[in-house]
Amino acid sequence: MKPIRQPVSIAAELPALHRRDIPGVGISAGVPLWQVLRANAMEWSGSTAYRAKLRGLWKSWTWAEVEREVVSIQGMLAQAGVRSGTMVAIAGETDPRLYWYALAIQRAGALPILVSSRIDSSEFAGVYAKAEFAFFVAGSEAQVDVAVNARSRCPELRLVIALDRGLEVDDYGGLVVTEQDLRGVDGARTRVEPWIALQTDPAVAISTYDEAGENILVVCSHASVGKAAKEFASLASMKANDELVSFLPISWFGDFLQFSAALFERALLSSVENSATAVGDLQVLAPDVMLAPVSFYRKMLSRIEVNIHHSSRIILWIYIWSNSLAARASAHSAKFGRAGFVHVITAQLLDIIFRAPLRNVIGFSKLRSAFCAEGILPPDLAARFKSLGIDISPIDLDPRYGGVLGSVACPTPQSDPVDVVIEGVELIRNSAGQALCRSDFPAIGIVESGGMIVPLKTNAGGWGRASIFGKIDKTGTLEFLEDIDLEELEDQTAASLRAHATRLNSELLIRNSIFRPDGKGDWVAVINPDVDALRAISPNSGSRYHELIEQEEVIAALAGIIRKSNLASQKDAAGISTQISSFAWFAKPLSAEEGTLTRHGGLQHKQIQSLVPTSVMETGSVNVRMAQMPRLRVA
Amino acid sequence: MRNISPTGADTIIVDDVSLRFGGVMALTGVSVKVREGEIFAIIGPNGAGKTSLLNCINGFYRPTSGSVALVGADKPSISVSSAARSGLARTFQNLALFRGLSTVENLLLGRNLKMKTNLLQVAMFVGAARREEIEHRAAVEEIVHFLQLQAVRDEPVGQLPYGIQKRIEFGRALASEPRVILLDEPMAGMNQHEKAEMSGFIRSVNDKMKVTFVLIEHDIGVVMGLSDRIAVLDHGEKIAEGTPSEVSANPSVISAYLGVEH
Amino acid sequence: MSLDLQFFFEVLISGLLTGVLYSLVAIGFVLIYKASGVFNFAQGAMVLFAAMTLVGISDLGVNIAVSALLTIVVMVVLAYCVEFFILRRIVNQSQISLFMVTIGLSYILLGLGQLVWGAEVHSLDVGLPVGQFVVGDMFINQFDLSVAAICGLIVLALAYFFQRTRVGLSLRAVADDHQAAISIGVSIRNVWIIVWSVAGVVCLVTGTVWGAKLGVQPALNLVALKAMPVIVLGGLTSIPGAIVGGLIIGASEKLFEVYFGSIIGGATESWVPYVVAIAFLLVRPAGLFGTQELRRI
Amino acid sequence: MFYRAARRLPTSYSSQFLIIKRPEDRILAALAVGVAIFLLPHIASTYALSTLLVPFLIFSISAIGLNLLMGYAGQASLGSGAFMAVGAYASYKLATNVPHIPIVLDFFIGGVAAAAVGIVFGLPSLRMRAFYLAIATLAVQFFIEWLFSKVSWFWNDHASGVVSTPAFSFLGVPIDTPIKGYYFSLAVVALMTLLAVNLTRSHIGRQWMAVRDNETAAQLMGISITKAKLSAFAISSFYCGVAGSLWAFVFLKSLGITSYSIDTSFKIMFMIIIGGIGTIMGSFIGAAFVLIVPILLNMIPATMSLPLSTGVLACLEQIIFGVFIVYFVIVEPQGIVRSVRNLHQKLVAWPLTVNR
Repeated sequence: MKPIRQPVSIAAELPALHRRDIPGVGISAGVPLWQVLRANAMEWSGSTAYRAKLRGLWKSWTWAEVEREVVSIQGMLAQAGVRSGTMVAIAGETDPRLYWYALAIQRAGALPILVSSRIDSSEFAGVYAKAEFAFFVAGSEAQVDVAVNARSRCPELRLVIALDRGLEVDDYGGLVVTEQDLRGVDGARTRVEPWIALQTDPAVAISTYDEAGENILVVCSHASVGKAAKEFASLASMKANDELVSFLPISWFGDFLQFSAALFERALLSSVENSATAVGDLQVLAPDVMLAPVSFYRKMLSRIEVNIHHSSRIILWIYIWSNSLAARASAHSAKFGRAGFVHVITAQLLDIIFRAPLRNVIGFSKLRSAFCAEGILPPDLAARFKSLGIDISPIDLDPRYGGVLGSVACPTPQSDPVDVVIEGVELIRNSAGQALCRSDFPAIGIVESGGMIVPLKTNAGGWGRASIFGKIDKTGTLEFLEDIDLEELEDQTAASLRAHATRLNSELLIRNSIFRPDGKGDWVAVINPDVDALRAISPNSGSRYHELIEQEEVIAALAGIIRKSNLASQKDAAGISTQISSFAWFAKPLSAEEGTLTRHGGLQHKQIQSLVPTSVMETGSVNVRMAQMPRLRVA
Repeated sequence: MRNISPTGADTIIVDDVSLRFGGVMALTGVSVKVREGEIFAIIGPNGAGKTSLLNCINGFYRPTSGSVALVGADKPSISVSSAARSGLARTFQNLALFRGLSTVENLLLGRNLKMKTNLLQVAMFVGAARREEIEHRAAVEEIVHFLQLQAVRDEPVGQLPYGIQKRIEFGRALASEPRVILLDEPMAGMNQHEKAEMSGFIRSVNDKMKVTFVLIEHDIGVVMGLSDRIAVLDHGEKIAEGTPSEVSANPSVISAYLGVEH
Repeated sequence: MSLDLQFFFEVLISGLLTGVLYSLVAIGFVLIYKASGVFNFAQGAMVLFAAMTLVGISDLGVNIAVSALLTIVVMVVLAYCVEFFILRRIVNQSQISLFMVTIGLSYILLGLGQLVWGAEVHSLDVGLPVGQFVVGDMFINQFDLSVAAICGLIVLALAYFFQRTRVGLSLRAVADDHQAAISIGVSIRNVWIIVWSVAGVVCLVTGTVWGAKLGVQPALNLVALKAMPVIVLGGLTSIPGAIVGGLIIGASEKLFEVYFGSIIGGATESWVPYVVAIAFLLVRPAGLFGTQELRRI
Repeated sequence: MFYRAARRLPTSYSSQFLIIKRPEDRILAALAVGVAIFLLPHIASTYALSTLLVPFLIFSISAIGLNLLMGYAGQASLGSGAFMAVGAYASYKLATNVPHIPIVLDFFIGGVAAAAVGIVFGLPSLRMRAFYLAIATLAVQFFIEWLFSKVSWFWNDHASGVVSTPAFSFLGVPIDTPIKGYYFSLAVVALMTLLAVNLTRSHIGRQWMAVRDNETAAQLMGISITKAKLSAFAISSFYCGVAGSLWAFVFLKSLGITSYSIDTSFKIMFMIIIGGIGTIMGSFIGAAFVLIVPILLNMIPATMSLPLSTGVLACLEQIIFGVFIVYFVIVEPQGIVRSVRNLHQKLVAWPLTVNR
């Protein structure tokens, strides 16, 4: 950690914080988030900053309240022993308080470590081994349990602060305290002076995964967080008083950046109750900007699609007509740099008679998701929703998180790729002509983009979008990829996967199948099996679907098919051969009505049964779950 | 599987209970002691009289001979509702939910015994009645939150998926803040994932709220993992009792099962 | 034999014979309930409807036998309509809503009957003997006796129908267990039609007898309402129950009227049967011959 | 498009207690009430007031009563008419023999008397189910009819069975004209509706519904079946009783058992079946429906100049009601209210379809 400096009053530099007179600049990126919060609190104390649904009721907080809250949390934490330089881990979902804790911790000069809410105790121990935090803020009981189970492996862990204990009572020998307990402590409200940080000081550490699925810790400076946030805000074209929705696990990088972006743009951030209620809550919340994993976003969109298509004929007609019209309008404007007069008028009319009610219903006024890629959506769908005023920005797709940060559109590749300067990242060519990149702090783009194609930003010509394509792994080695034709690469993979699909789907047992990256370069085949066919091969033909898919015979059969397909792929590999490392199936059989499965067909992790690695199949011993069962059986 | 069986005092004492339907002996001389704060499982082949035993415990059936005592109850639970008053909750093999009512209403009915306002106050629906309603609603929301039922909060339970209904029924039992919960096949017809979830709920309620559980379950894997002690019934007689390991080692148990395996 | 004892017996016997009339209606109820599980509130209306149709047709100058045949045809058509418009649409609904439907049905029938044949009272003479003859020193109404005989005949006929004929057998199968019956390929809809037709015929006979006794008029419907206590008393599913129930009700209402009714203002027949029935039900919730289905938890 | 779901965020549990949840509906309701208070009495002819509006109000009370019993507590009853009679005669006896006590109290006591009778005749419901119970309530109907036609004490031993009710005044205002009668019954309806709504959304209403849906489970919740059923009977009868008194005092201005016959009972049952079983709103819709249809029927010959005798019309009416009952029980068991609700949902979801 950086050496301790004396805290100074920030009253002096506050005016400098918001330079609203300069349009599009606002608060400079280097300012710590808590100062941004304070600035907002001073200027727009009255307006609502956060909304969250707790126990079925919507609570909302103004900027001023949040500021006060953060200060008191800092006091509370100080009482509990959080000093500058202390590391405090945070895990949880959908609760704005988690963010406030992060701010309070920064305000205390300590470092918040954002941990995935779905972390298990061993991973928890892993994070601990990296950071040795003494405090852990647990969003819900689940995370408390994780910490309690891992306590033996975390000797320095002093205190678990539980925000929501549900029905819990046990405090595990003083390890776990609730917020209320801490507030109870005398002088918890004593105001502690804030800690003034430099731009390059570490602002936040985020526990995430590299391309190999290994848990890694990403540390970002105030500057980089600020820049990324602003960048993100512009990407999602976020404005002041926009309404955002967040229900993602806090540790997800995009989530934290969304939060900081909202802070910088002073947009209103709402959290839905949980992922199950998300769709319903969204309809009520009517957000302007939604940030979601692609799978969820697609679910929303396609659901609207389906809805519209099943609603009355007239509406469908207006809908289609309006879309085509809007499309023509955009084409027109693309051609002449301005929308045609007639188009504008009609578009307005349509907006009144058709889209306005649509908004009221779905709550989409100008809903955008920065994390939804055109390529990922079914193209017609993407087009339709563009015309609905929902513009969708391209982005890389990570199988686990459904999207990563830092994908800024890069229209004009720069002529000379070598003299690239990244904020805090230095690039040099070594003798082997390979470019090495050194960074004094791991920048977001670099770590998040592990193993992926990322456009790097240069500051040539200020915020010019000039960029080069390079591949940077987390050791910081950069190799250039201008000579690779990305489309070509994409096509070959796709072709090979299509071949897999045709092979698998031709089998009697498999209705249809889709493929998604397993994050290790290979693919997971998600299978929609033909239940009757399964029954035919299963020993007990009476068994129900969820019993069927756990029977050794069935699994073995499916695994066999896939192994065949893998071999075939190796043999006739024109260019790239894709391998299926493991397969999964839907928790319930998909009927035809539930839509044909495209490669990206609406599919969520929780819909999938636990993965069965094909390798296991080869060794004959099947289905670990059964192996655990005691010998004695029930009639 | 956990073998730390709590050394709590006996809560439910089933003493030499026999139950006869006409000519059929459903139970013959069954004696069971359930300890405070343990998870006690009753297993056995179909028609072994498991459910009958449960029905005797919470007063649906009156034993032909023998006695059932709930320790600490103001009076011996002779009737279902008096059993409920003395802190006994129950779920059923084939759900007994109020199908026409929403999830929240079902849970609120779980707290019915705690609602004290009388007809007149209620008719006015101001002051006490209102406050009471709100307070219990809040309590119910805790359970909704705990069991992750937010998505179906206001749905009529009749149409909900089976797994969810099971969970709601469990929640309803929980809502009455009971000392003992009797679960009749809480995981019947669930897939592995749902089963894991359910046993998670049961375990944490048992750990954290110190509620005693008596449960019937067919999935031996689950039973072994979940319960502190197990009683095995066969043809209405108790053929074994003890920790999971003891029971699964017991030869008579195995024979009983193999005898009826198909 | 002392006078008042003799009087008692006269009352008793006349009561029993009225009871036989109730039983006639009740038998129709039981048939329908056994076969289609419908508690047919419209039974009374069917009786009235049949009677009115009969009278109406014969008033057109048609021979009584022919018009009886025509009426039977009408009742069969009715049965078909009931099956088509109601029964096949209300599978697995709660019993009470089935009951509601039959109330609606009874309204339709009453309205229809009066619309077609008019609401005024028709006298109906089917040549049943009138006058009384003397047994010992008691007067017994010949008409009632002949009614009793008819009732007996009907029961015999039904018994034959159910025991001997194929339809009857399949019907009993349905009555015992719908699913089983369907699975062995009994067409449940046909069975429904047949049963409702048979019930219709029984209604015709009942209606004729009632009509001959009281004249054909809407009031018959109310009298027929008494068949309801009769069957709940006898226990819904058993024809003997219907008969015994009828006798009990008939006797008790007459005796009560004669011995107590006069004291408390008379005309107690309107409610005594119900009270008797309830009294029985409180003791035996499934009625006399009914079987108590036990609740499984 | 008038209804919207967006930006409606519940912020307190008491917001769940709103009787009318949607603001749009609240506006509609306010309008309706406004019309009922200020407009209707003045535009409606005296004839319409006295033959349509007042009966509508009174019958909706008894319909609510029956709905509480049948719709919420699930106990079938064919004796509503009888309970109305009890109420009417009780308040008649009181009003005539103890003339000084305020009329409202008379009506209240009438209701209480009916409730008492209701409890007594509700006892069979503890042993009997479904139509067994229905039969038992028929017994009530016939017994009460007989009682009030035979025992002349109830109508102060007048020569004829039909007696005129004493004129009465409320808060010093004599309720003599149809308009006053209308306002009076409107007030009563408003009050009793409010009470009914409160009951149904409280834990007592929930207990009733629990007994209706699953008695075993209800016992398990510690609900005393006896108490639940009897309280349902009592309150239902109370409503019917009050309605009965109003019927005699405000509408007929006379009292005779014939107007509380079994047909009345059936009429009330039709109201809730057609309007919507298990909803207060349904009681009103049903009442309006059942009262308006005959009037429309009677208009037919006049308007279309068809030579239809009143007798024919009566038959037609019977048939039509029969058809309606069959239709609603089979096709729309939830009654008209259900359709209205669907419409609402459609409006909210416009231009999309209602999901689920």
